[in-house]
Amino acid sequence: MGQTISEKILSAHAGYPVYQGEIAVVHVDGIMATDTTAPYAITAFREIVGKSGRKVWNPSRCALVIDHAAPAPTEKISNLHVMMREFAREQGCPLYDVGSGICHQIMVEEAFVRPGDVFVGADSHTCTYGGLGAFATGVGSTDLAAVMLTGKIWLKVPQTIRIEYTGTLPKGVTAKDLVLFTVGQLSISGATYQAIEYCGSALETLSLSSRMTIANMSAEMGAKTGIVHPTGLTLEFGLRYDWTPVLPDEDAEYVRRYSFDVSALQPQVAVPHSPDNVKDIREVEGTKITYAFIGSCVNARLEDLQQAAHILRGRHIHPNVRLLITPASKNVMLAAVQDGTMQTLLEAGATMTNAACGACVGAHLGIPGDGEVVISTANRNFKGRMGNPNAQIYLSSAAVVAASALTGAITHPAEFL
Amino acid sequence: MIQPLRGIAWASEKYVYAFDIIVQRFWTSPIDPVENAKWVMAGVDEEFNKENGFRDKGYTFIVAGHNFAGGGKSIEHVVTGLMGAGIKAVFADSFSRLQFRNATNYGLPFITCKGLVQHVKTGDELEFDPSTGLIKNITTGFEAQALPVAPFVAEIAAAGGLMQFIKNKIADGTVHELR
Amino acid sequence: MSGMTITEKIMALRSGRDRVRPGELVWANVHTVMTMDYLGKQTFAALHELGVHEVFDRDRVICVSDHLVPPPTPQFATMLNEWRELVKQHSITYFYDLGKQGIAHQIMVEQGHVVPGTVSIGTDSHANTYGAVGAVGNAVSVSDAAVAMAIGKCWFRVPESVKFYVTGTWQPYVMAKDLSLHIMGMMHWNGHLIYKALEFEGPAITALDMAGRMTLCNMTVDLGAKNGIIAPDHVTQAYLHGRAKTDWSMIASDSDAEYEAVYEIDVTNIGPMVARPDKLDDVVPIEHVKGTKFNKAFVGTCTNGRLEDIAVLAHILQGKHVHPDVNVLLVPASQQVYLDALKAGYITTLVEAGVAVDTPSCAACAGIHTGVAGDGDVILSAGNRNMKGRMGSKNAQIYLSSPAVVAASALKGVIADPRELS
Amino acid sequence: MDSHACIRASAYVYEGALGDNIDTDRIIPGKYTKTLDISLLASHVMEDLDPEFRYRFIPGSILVAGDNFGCGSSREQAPIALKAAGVSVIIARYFARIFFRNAINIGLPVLEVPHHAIAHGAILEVHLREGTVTDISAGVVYKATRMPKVMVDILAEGGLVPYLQKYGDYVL
Repeated sequence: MGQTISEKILSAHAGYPVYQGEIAVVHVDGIMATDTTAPYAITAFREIVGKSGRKVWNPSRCALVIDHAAPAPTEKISNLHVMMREFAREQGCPLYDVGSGICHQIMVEEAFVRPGDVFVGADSHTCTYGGLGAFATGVGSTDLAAVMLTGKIWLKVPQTIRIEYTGTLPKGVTAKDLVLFTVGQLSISGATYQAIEYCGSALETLSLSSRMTIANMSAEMGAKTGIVHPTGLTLEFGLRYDWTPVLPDEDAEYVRRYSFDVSALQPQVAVPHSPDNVKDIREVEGTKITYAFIGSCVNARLEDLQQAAHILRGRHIHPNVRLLITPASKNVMLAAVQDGTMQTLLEAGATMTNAACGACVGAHLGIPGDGEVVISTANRNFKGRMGNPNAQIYLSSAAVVAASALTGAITHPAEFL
Repeated sequence: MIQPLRGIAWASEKYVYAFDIIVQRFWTSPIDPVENAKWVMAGVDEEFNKENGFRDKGYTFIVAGHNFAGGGKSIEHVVTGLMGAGIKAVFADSFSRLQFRNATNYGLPFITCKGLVQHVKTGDELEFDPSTGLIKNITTGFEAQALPVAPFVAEIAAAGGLMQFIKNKIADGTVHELR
Repeated sequence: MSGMTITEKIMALRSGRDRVRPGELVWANVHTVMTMDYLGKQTFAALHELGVHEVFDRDRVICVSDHLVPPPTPQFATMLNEWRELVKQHSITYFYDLGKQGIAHQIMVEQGHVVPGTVSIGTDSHANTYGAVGAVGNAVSVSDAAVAMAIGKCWFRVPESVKFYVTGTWQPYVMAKDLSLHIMGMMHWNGHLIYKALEFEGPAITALDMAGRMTLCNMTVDLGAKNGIIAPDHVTQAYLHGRAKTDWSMIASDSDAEYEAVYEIDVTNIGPMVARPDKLDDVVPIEHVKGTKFNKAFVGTCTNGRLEDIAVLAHILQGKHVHPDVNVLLVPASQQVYLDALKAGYITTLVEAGVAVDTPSCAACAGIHTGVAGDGDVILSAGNRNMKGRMGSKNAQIYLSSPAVVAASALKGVIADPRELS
Repeated sequence: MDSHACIRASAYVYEGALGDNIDTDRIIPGKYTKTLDISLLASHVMEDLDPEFRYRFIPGSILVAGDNFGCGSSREQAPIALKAAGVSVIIARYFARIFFRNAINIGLPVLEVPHHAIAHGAILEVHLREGTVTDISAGVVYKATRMPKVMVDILAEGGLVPYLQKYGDYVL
């Protein structure tokens, strides 16, 4: 019987062939927790271990990342960071401290996760690594504590939805628009408990960064994981290692199939207060904004910053707008400094923060005010998401954010291309 | 014409910190001379550590040493509390800059007079003429000369504070005369 | 009749008098009034309370976002938006909001809003920094600032002047911060410099660049002084050229001016200095604390977040990596400093060396956000204050030093002497 | 927890648009999650969705919601906050994946009942092992979606921590 990518990867990690609907215990290749989830995971881990002296199953495969509130905005959070540093030292786990960047970007950049891996992260956007062809899924803190101890996780092998994209993305239309469109089509619960396979000719030329953007928002459809077919995948971020693509069998069984032609796709915008509230940009153009944000694990890589810089070059943002940029990682920041992108952005009136989750999670570093309207490259616009329930958040690509920052209203980037 | 002031002094050479003049639990209370006076100086000396403990002594002057009301606290309760307790002038070797500004902005003269504290004991009767700066210790006969107090300080006190003082000046068109 | 010190001259000049005496209260014309994000709304509210709805000069009221950017809470964010509306309503010409922001004192000097011979006030204690260009800079309360915004005047007590005559040659890697800390140790915090005007003079001062002069004047407030001042010279002239927003002229103390005290310091004998935790004036030569372990390092603030400070950091960390047990945070003092550091290649060098670079702002120095200290943190900071709880937890320890010491120590993971770098 | 026991309590129901897609940001806003103090979590639970929740919800009651309960982030603080606020069981038509796992892992019983007409205030009797919900007020018995055995076992032990303390590893 044919297998989907998820079934193939999970079979390889279970030690025997598994199929959708089965419960399996699989070995994991790596795990990760952040400063939001690690403190609970550490507490649970210590509780399970008790005085037994058991350690993390493989410290070198267990990463801790300080990214959700970095640098610490309060004393309490600073104390949680202290706790993480102590645990990392005690167990010998790698710790990515303040300034390293967003966990998902780091996991890929540091080759902590590779194509074909099973990866478990205590963050819902762990599915980002599906852009690399890994089976990666988000779990909670206690689940992660159990994996820390055992190196294994129990999973229900998911059914898979296959989404095929044909045609070529028009100029100024990005992977973010493609995935926002998809979230709009499938809805916020359209893939609950299921895996998504993204494939088709339109994706084959996409960069790893763009593939990560697509896989990332699988979480917004409730999916367990989302994997982009590795056809045409080229490593990025200076990564160099050998890998074997895992592709589905021709007779693999899919629960649903979709096919979209992206040739006429317009930039997409998710309007408040749900990521599946997606509209064609023409329907929301002119909506006044005062705060523009480029950041988060979905769209803060070099190509996003370059997209923005391309639009902002030689121009200055609207006087009523604040444009905040939070690069996805230290390396992204460095690359943007070295190729002049950063200078262009700063000269256009943008403000740069250190590499972190920043304003996306609403812990600090750019909370909107009451009644404020935000255009953001992030992946969620739930009420209160950026820390203020009285703000309106619109989601889009970096190109749309940059164009909107110039005019003070939601704007089609074509005007500036 | 500003009349000379006469009254009894409380004197101490030791450091008098702002956070002892108004102890921490009263920092957040509203600015109100009567309220602020109830526990003023409570942290400076045990004998003042009861309701109206300092006010009921009936002192008119404070004579202090170095860095009166120092310690880095800018709370205005220090000045309003002292005024509410009947203090009309404070003499010291030096003052905290923050509290000097607060005092002047409420119209309480803070007068720099080096070494005066060595010639005044608590309970001595003093006379002070703000327009000449002359300080007399009636009890001992000692005299010291300080700078006269700028007349606008009394005007601020009469107006009830800097803001009203400036409002009055704007209203009567004399604000440009301030120098 | 004796002459006047530079501070007395400025006070006399700006209050329309021939001369002033220390201790006297005068109303002086202010050149600029600065207010920042977290007190801005309050200051405008106080202005309105005076019944005034127009500032005395919209080119001379400077508004800066520095303490609360990017906003860490919805309450602050909302307050900032309300403030933005007020700034707009008053047609303030110079509004350094997010995008053009920086620490207010850096902005005031760097953007030429303070010039020699004038008096400028701000609603933050480190306004003393303006003395670096030969101006009297002073911190005032919200109501004082509101009054000045209304009528262009503020009252001052003319301070007694104290002179520091500094001679000798600066040792390599010894910075103005070390001199500041040395004076702190010598005179003590809230010691006999309370309310004084501190005048810095002498060949070792002339040798300082503007960044060093700003550091020196900045920290005079921490000595309890009213202001710190350095008479304008060729360095000042060169710095202000193309930068000063208004005309200005040279001014200096009279040769027969009277000082309450004159201290002579030979900088040749001063090495890197460190203030130990909790007490600003517990200052020791670096030899006493060498080898002390710490886990966080911070370079930034209105004391040491300038391009020259970042250059020293970059020079020492060039091609190397910070110690794995240490997290190093750099917060440039302004957006302009960030851009200049970027163009000079320092940002690349530092990020490669493992330094986290965050948004120009006051950051964790004020303990509000961006790097707040946790329990047990030991921090080596190039900032200006190390009192218990200053950066967050009361159970954290803060050592203060120059950026050069921070850089050398960041490499070693323990407090280290930059002069010993091979 | 004795998984053979039944829980009897009244229903606290979110219906219609308010009851569907209740995301973790609305259960506990991200700004409150950076703490290990669970009483603090409990005091902010549901505050953006239902500011009255903390006053009106009677501890011990059963929370009943619609589709896709707990979508959004992986924060375990969401079920922890609900449990700390006194929620004894959550019934939804279906749950978001990570929330479902998290709830079981911390020992908060969750049941998926795809079709039901439970009214606010109805007295319910929940049998976890059998996977049934009896609406005593209406006199109707609903069957919950069957859970994998491993989940029932984890719940039976009161959560993943006690489960692993007991077994040391997953037992299928």
